Amino acid sequence: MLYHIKNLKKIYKGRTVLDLPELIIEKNKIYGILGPNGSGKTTLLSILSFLEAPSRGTVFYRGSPVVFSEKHLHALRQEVVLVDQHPIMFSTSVYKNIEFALKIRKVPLKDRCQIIKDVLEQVGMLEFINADAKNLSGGETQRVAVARALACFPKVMIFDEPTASVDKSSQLAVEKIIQELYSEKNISVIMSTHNMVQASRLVHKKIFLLNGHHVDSFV
Amino acid sequence: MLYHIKNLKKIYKGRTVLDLPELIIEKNKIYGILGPNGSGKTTLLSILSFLEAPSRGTVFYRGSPVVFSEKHLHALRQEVVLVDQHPIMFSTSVYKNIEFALKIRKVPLKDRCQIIKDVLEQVGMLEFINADAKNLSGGETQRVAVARALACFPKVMIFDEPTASVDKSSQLAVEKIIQELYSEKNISVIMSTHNMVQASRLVHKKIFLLNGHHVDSFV
Amino acid sequence: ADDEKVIKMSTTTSTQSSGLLEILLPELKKDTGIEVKVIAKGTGAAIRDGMDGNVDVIFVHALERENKFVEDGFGTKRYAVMHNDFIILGPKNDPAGIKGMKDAAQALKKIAIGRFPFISRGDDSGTHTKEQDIWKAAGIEMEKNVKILSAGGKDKEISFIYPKGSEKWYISIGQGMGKTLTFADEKQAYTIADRGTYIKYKLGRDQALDLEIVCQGDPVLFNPYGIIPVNPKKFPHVKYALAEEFSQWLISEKGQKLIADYKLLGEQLFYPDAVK
Amino acid sequence: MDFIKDSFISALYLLVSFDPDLLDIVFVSLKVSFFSTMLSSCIAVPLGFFIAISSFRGKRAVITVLNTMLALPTVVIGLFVYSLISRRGILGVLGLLYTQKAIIIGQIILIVPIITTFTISAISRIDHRYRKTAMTLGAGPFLTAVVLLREARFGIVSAVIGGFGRVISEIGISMMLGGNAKGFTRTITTAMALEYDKGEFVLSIALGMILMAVCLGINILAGYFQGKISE
Amino acid sequence: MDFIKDSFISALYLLVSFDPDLLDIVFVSLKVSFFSTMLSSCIAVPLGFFIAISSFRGKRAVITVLNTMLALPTVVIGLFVYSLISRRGILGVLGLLYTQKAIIIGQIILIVPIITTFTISAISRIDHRYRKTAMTLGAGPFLTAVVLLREARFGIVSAVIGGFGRVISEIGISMMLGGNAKGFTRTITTAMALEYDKGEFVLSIALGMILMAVCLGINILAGYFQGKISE
Ligand SMILES: Nc1ncnc2c1ncn2[C@@H]1O[C@H](COP(=O)(O)OP(=O)(O)OP(=O)(O)O)[C@@H](O)[C@H]1O
Ligand SMILES: Nc1ncnc2c1ncn2[C@@H]1O[C@H](COP(=O)(O)OP(=O)(O)OP(=O)(O)O)[C@@H](O)[C@H]1O
Ligand SMILES: [Mg+2]
Ligand SMILES: [Mg+2]
Repeated sequence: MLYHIKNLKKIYKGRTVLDLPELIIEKNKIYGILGPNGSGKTTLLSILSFLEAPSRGTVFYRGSPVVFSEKHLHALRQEVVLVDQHPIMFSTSVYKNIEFALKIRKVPLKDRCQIIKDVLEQVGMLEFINADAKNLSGGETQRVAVARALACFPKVMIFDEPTASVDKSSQLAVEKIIQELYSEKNISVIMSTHNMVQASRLVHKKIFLLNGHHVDSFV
Repeated sequence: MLYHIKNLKKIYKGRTVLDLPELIIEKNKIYGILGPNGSGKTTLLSILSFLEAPSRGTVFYRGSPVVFSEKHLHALRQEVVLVDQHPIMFSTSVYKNIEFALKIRKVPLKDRCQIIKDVLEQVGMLEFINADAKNLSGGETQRVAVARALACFPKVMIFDEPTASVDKSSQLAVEKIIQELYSEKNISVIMSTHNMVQASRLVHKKIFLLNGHHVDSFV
Repeated sequence: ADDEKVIKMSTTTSTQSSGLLEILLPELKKDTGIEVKVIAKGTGAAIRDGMDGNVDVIFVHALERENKFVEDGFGTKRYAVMHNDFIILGPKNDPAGIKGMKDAAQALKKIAIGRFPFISRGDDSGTHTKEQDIWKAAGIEMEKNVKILSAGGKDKEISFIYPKGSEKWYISIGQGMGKTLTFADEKQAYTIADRGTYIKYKLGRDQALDLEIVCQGDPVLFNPYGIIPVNPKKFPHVKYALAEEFSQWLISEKGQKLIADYKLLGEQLFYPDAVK
Repeated sequence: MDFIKDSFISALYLLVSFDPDLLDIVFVSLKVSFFSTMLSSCIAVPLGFFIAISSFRGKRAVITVLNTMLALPTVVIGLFVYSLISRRGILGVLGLLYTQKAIIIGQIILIVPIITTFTISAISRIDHRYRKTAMTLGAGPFLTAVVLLREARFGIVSAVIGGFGRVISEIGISMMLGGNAKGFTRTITTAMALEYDKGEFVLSIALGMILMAVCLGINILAGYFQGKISE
Repeated sequence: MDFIKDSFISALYLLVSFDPDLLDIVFVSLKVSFFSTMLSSCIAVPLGFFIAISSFRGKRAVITVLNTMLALPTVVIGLFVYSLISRRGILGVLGLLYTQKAIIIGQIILIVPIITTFTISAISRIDHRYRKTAMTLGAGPFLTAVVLLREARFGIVSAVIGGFGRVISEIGISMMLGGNAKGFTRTITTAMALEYDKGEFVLSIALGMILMAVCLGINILAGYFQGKISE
């Protein structure tokens, strides 16, 4: 069991945007989170990637309860990486943006360039390696963000609408990456999407959210 | 003729990202701009909405050449409004964000509330009227941005991937709005999208971009 | 360099500004090897530095307070070094008509009666104290505005003394001599100044002061300077021996001659007091 | 540390005694600083805004000069203004020297560069899409500016508070151009300098504490209103 | 305006004559200001960063106090430090009074609140998603800070330059704690104050001009390196 959520609530200014009595996410699967706008997908993914603390309840990760204090979270965040809905690039080059993740993981200098090239190749952004990351177009940014996450070699990859602004062919490339993560690298994947077709094609399990609640399916 | 573009080029640090010898956009039609990531869609839409100046060439708007200096652009911008790919909300409430457009157009105070409610209703965001605009979810933000643009009563509406992060039902709502703009209010619409199906369903004319060039269609 | 032979002296800004120290100190170094770190500030603050043991010697002009300094055991002995004199200045047209008067008290009296603008330093400096003495000597009724502050159990008295009914014409600015001169010049008012600063401002600048000397020479206007080594019994760390050596040098024949010979823009400023 | 304790007690004592002389200098300080800050902000915020949003040749040079002007010593400003407004200066006939107006003029020169620089840095950090959004909604230059200023409000309020802090704690200009004339241009800081020169350290610090108390009050008020506004 | 012209000529003359006394005070000024600014930045930037990113009870109170401290007059700081390091103070045995170290201590107290406040306002403007992105990529507190500081660099550099401008142009603390002792603690500004006291206005302004020239040079250098870094 990868995650086990119990009685989790997220409340903003009195409004409960997430309310999950129980939710289990298993290892080595591809999960799809589906739900209309504002149903709490992004909120849930933030909690699963340990970036935000729930207002109430407990999250178990690999069997142990997560203590939401900076000190404990740091180790967990090394294993789980989130690709944001509207990813942020640091105001340096594409190369340096990816190198940042490698530096943290103490990848030796000489290996870095090759890894960066590899991941950029996978998302079809190799020619932008020296571009200014701030000036990328919407879809380019999303793709570089995927590449940057790949360079983290995580155990769990979480994608928030990874193909929203991505063109058709890149969408297929990203889907292929997700497939490979799962099948070749044994990485668990959790992704949110509005694209039901994509979900059906790609994921093993679907989680439907509606107004912050877990529902069996939409009508 | 709404726009007539001649020999237009947009160059960033020596790289030509848009190169259009000639392009004509007619009145009272729905145009779809299609193309892979980085093909120049956003760049073109920025120029059409007078937010950025081309590096070279001329843009004719309703027959007269556009002078790209702040003084002249202000009047034009009152007629053309752009909904960004990743829209920005001002850090006030949703209500005030929309009211801003009404204030500029000197809509009397007493009418404002009604208009704001109407446009929010259309995008299904009425219940968020007093929410803090900065805290909206991705799709909610995109929908409020559409509402805010509607409140501008423009002659031309330009949408940059308006349904990228929007859920299925809201996507239909936005598409319906676009239809109505055209058919009931005689507003010209130009939109970019990666969704070929959506384009086929909605638009009258497609413009295909590839590496900044206008092409007849994709292979 | 030779850190052992460096002493600290606090003095009043007027001593420093007069330029006298720039003549004396290099000679001192030549003769004795002593180097003096000069810290110039208001009279009160300079004496205070001695009382706090921050300097080895003080060189000021406030006779009464200097004596008290020695009495209280902060200093070993006061050596009279030199004096200069104060002068009363006024605008060219001299509305009070005191030009040429010798009696300082009478001169001030005329100003008070005519209610002509007068600028007071108002900073409890030697000059200010002198000014108050002369007002008293002139028989002008003084008003005393006293405030009692209790600080740390001790009552503390703050007083502001000024000629009675002088709100309109008596301006107390609480600043140094130079600034007081500038102020008086600007307002074309009367004031009391030391001769050194006046000469500098009158002869040493392109835009000379418009003020002129209206009264001088009254012995009451003399302004004696004293040097006092800080008492090593109070502050064991002070370099008493060097301070004493410096003081002795200053009142030696050589030192006194240098003082007598010092001329600012052709005018003698200081008159030696130790050797006649 | 007796010294600090004594000063504290004296400050309290002065405050509760509502000494009219004291009230007078506090009032002069506040009045002068208030006008300097307001007038400077009226110049500096728009100026900083304009420099931040426009791209023109020599922009970097302008910013470098402004940064340099942050180091303008009060003596230089004092003497410069003095040479203009003294009886012999070209503005001498106005009789400004040794008035509160003179202090205000000098202080404006002092803090316009400060507020301008920090306004530039506050505005530059705002995502350029805010500006574009305002423009596409049809906002003219003025409303666009309002939008950006609102988004940068935290930085701009900081800049203005910084400017205020600078002038109310400033001594050189107030002394040289105001003249520390009792009852006319004596401010808290010039009074402090005077007491210091007299060797009355306790009183000087006590005045300083009163100054800090007044500023604390103002900042609490400002913080309260800022809180109100950002709600 | 002759006065300004004269000063300008004197300044030029002083500069080209390479007067050793002048070089000495310029050197003392630069050295002291440099150390004050560096040490203050080492305290204030992390402090401001920490205050900006954390949310704790009383955060607003801390910011209000910092804003108030922007108005700390140099006389108060001078006297406070004086009371600590004067022979009778608790640190008296160190013999710090009237040394360059004393000036540096006082100046640090002066500008730490300035740099802290402006760092807070620079960091607060950074979109919180930068922080989240760094964290999800596995960055620990230190690297996360580096990311945010880099994104806020323009504001932070402004803050540091502002602090430098403040100390190099500052007179009160240098005078009170340094004592303006020739060859030891005489800085450009205390020399200016001295010349001003002597009535040598032209010389005073000339020194001021030299100060501005030096600062301009430093700012051009800083601007150049900043340009390099942001490339
Ligand atoms: N910081 C916040 N303060 C208040 N409300 C918030 C905040 N963050 C999110 N919300 C609200 O919580 C709800 C859930 O947001 P969330 O971002 O999780 O939605 P989502 O399912 O990702 O939607 P979308 O498909 O639009 O991205 C939304 O209604 C949003 O307005
Ligand atoms: N300010 C800039 N500086 C340099 N290059 C830029 C800048 N803005 C855009 N570009 C480049 O111009 C190209 C076109 O960008 P544009 O945003 O128009 O693409 P797009 O068609 O909208 O793509 P997407 O579908 O990803 O949104 C991209 O390759 C982008 O990297
Ligand atoms: Mg979302
Ligand atoms: Mg785009």
